[in-house]
Amino acid sequence: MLKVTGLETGYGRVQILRGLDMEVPQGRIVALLGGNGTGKSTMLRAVSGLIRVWNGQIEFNGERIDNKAPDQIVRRGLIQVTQGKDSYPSMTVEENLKVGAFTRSDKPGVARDLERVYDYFPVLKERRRQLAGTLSGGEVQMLVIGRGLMAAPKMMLLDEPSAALAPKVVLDIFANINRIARSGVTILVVEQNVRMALILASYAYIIRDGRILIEGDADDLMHDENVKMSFLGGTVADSSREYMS
Amino acid sequence: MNLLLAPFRGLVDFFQALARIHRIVPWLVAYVFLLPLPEILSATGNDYYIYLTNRILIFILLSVGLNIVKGFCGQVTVGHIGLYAIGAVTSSLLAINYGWPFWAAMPAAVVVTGLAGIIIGLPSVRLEGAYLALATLGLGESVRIMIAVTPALGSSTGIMLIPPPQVGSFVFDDFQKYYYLVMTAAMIGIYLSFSILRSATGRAFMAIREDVIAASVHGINVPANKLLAFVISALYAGAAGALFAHMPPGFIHHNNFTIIEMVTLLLMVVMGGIGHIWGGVIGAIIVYIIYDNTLEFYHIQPLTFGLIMVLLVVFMPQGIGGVIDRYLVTKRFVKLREEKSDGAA
Amino acid sequence: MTTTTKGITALLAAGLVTGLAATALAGEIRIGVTMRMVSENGQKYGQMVVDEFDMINKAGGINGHTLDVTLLNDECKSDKGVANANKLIFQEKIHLLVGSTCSSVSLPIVDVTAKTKVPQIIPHSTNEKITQKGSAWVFRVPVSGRYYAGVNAKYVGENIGKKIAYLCAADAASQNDCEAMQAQMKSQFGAEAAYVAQVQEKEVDFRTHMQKIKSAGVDGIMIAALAETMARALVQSYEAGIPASVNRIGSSSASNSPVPAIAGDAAKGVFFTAAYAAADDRPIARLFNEMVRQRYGIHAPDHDFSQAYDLVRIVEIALGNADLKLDSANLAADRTAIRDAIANVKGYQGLASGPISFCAEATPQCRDGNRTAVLIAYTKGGKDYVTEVLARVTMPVDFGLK
Amino acid sequence: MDFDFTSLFAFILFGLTIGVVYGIVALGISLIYSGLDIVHFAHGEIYMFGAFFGLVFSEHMGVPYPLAILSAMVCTGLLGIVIERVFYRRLTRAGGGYTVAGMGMIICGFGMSVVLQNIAYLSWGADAEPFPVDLGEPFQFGDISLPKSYGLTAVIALLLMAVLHFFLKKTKIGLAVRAVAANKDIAFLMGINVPLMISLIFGLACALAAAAGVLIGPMQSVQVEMGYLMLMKAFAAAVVGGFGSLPGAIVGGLLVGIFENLGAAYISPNHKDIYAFLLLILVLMVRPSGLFGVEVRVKA
Repeated sequence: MLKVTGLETGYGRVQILRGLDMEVPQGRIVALLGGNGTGKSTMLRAVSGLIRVWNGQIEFNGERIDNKAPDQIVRRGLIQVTQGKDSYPSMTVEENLKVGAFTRSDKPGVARDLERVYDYFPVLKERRRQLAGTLSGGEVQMLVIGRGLMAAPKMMLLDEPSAALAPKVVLDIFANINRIARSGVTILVVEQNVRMALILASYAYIIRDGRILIEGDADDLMHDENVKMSFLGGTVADSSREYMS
Repeated sequence: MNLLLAPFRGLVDFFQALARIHRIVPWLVAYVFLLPLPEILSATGNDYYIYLTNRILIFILLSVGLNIVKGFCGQVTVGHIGLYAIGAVTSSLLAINYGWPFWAAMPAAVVVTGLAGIIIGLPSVRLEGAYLALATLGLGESVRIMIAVTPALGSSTGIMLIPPPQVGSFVFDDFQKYYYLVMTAAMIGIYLSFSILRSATGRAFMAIREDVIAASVHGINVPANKLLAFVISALYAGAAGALFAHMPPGFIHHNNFTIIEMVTLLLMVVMGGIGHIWGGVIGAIIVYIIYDNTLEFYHIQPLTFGLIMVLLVVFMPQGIGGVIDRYLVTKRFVKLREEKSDGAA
Repeated sequence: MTTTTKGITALLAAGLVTGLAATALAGEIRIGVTMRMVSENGQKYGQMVVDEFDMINKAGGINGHTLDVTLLNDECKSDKGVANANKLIFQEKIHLLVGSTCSSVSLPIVDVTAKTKVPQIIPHSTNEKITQKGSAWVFRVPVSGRYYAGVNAKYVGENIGKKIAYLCAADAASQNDCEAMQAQMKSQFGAEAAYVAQVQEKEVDFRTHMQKIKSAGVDGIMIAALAETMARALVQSYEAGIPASVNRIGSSSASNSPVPAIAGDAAKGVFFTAAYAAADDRPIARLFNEMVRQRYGIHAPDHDFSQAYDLVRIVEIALGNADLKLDSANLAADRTAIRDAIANVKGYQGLASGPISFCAEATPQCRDGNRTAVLIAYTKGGKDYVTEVLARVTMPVDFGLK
Repeated sequence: MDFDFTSLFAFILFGLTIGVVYGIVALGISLIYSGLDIVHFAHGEIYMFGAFFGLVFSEHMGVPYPLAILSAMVCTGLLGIVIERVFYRRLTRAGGGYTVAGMGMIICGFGMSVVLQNIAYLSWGADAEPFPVDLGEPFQFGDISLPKSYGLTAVIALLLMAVLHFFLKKTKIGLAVRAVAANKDIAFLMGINVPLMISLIFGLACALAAAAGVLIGPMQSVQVEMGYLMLMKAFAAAVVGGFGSLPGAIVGGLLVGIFENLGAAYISPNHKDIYAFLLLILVLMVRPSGLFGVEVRVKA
């Protein structure tokens, strides 16, 4: 569904991505893993059209989308869900969700999706009239995922949904991501929390210095000695183990 | 561009060579070079250039001072002209009402302006960016309005007959003589500005400019240093104000200190290059010379000036100082590479 | 040549290039003008002055010499005015300076011309202090504020009443008019001001003051301000419900056409002192009105036009009488000759309602040449306003001096 | 000055009627600040242009007054969009912020204000133009008379605020505008055409200033230099209310209006223009985000 070949880009004159290749097949959850400053977020920004692509191409549903305006990309059904801190704190929860549906004009469809989001995340329904700024970290993360869903996307790009959240909350959110994927939305999840992401995803890429270092089925990677050595030693990953079992 | 900057390259080399003897040597040499300037300008048969130079030197003092707050410390102030006004008014009132000689009135005015600098700078402790700009704008304008409505401060007629400075029987009563005074002040100002930049205080300012949080983590007292930057720049403004007030014909009026003057000052700093000490100097010279040579086209002068401002910000945000910097950096870089390749061979 | 010396030479050369541009032509009488140009008064005043000087040139100049006029804008700012004066004197090497229209700019320029010994003729500033500085080089064509106040106060005290409220704008001319008026009311009638308020030069909202003046119950309101500000205040005085029976008194700026144009009906009945009234029935005034109407397409000339015209005529007379060499060696002598020639202008009777005479002493008595104030009232406001002349008073020379 | 309640009421009334006008201009400044991250120093000139457009429509073309207001709003809005597209767009792309590079915004705004003022001078001259609109006898509240135009101004200003409030809170485009104002990157990711919305915000802000210009025109006459004073008051109002807050702008405007009128009436009339600044500085020192500011937006 999403195919990136030889992607090169960066900020100003600083090159971040140096020929990144990856592919996300339809209906799957794919993870893009790597530490800080490896180029994960840059890749997402390039796919969403927030920064210019210098070289290489991005295809979505067989159509070139590199260097298209962000709103054009959203209209094609590819939406990025940023981290929880990127809600609109001075708008209510429901307004936040409605912003997500900006590209759509079918009112009944929007209303239906609003109910669907409330179904996934009941806590949002309770707080629909509250300002988003008053929500807790986990609730805001749910809010931004819900906001992404409101665009009725074919594919979602999730930027570190587990960032700065308690493991239990992360688990809850990941369960919901799984539900969303089962409803037919393709998902690319970008994570630092390698262990949990590998449990969630079926296929994963590991990025370093702007290139793909390793790729493979999530289960294989989980048992890969190299991966274990370099990525699975983190405290967050360890502490989450008990919750996962 | 290279051709244009070629003369400067020689000059820079020359002064750099002098600086190796002692930091102050190039300044003394430059000072001696600049002393006969009135005679040279007089030889052209046009003494107005000396007057122009005086005006420019006063603006240089102002813009170099403004650069300390804005360029070094990264604080946006639109109230600098208010400080200039305070310096001018204080000095002239002390001289007229209390008969203080210039040499006492000017330092007193500088001190008073420094104190006023604390007030103008106070909002910077809590405010940033746009809010700080507006707060300082309000304070600066308030100063002007206070002068405009208070008879003791000149009100609408202005303060007249401010006595010129005097040493013994030598009176600085025309602009030809006054040049030595403003030139000395401007040189000292620029020199001190460099000293500040090199000092621990200067580094603290720049740390604040780059990253306030990081600066405070490194043990820099951010509010105190911000205030200090405002105070230092206020000292410059006070000196410039006093020098302006006492310059024959010794007349100041509240409309010398309006927001338009403030914008001109900002333009000087931005055109010269924010954060470059020489930028303030170059900016003051260029802006004032352009202004002076377009006087006869008064009906479209604001239009052209405005457009220059807008286009400058859009196309050359780093100012002339930035361009020169790039040139000098490239030059050094080339030199470095040559040395390297020499070593390799 | 080393790079260093090359650099310094280039720098010096660059500095000198501009310097050589200024060369003065012999045989021309150079006149420098500095005034506020990008504003209501400046536009008209500057246009009239430039046009009139042009006409002199077209008619063959003065004694065969052409006039070279340089006009600079000082934006009504003293520092820019002083810079302009210096530029005109030292760079353009002018023989005569005309300027400025703003009192706060004329005041410092007086000192500049006194020091550099350049004759200066004041086109439009009424502030008393200009001639009281004792410069031998300054002449004033408009009527000094002290004469205006004397005439105005006499009329007010005798016909209106002694309880007057003052609304004064913070520009040098209006402030002076306002204070002089209060002083005159006091010295002529012993009347204290009923209400005094100073407002900003460009104030737009006077309702608070009008409300207060209304409850103070006064005989008249003096509004001393530049034209637009005054017009706004006039309109708002009616809006506030101050009846027409309370007389509105203007400062000399009330003569400027924006006042009736903006104030409209509120201008009706406003009286003020000025140097010229379009309602003047002398033939020369009729002719002048017609000329201005045709040349500039306006309804009636205000005293901006008449004073500009008078100024050029006085300059023409003086230059015609002066014995000028007009070469660079005799610049100082020519300047002195022109000063003396202007001081010798006696009894010039142009558009000004009375004769304009100067004399040699450096005193206000000698240099405030125009002593005839016209007391004018608007009988109809709007763009096609109508005025009537109530009185024409020539004051004694030392009137209003302490 | 003796104290009496009639006068007090009158002064407050004067403050309120001029305050709503400060409020609408402040609202525009506030909108631009949240939308483009710039303090728009040329907004006073936009207000002046609005007034001149209104004058041209109403006086020279004979368009009825209410229609002249609307036409002036449209024209000024378009003018604003052109300015934004041609000049400011390049700057916002280069990154806003107010530190070293951000100085540019202030310079650019001022430069634009000088340019606009000069263009207005060249097109309409320096003379103040009367802008007579005959609305009949003033309202009488006992001893106080309030010209109909002031009453009308207050009503129209409040109406505009209500329309704007409805637009921002209840319509989809309004929601998008708020989203852009709050965070452009995220708005982009939501599929909102951010550049278009920024133009819309700018146009809207300019249209509001134009409305204020046409409303105030008949009372204070129209002149090239009219913008500066209004700009200062509107800045004060915007900051007092809290940048970005819609009710804040109007309350800020009203506060500035009342504060300066009471100050002029009871403390000293000379210092009238200082009171607005005084209020601005007081509010900033006590509550930097203004009275209604939801969040303190500190620009890096």
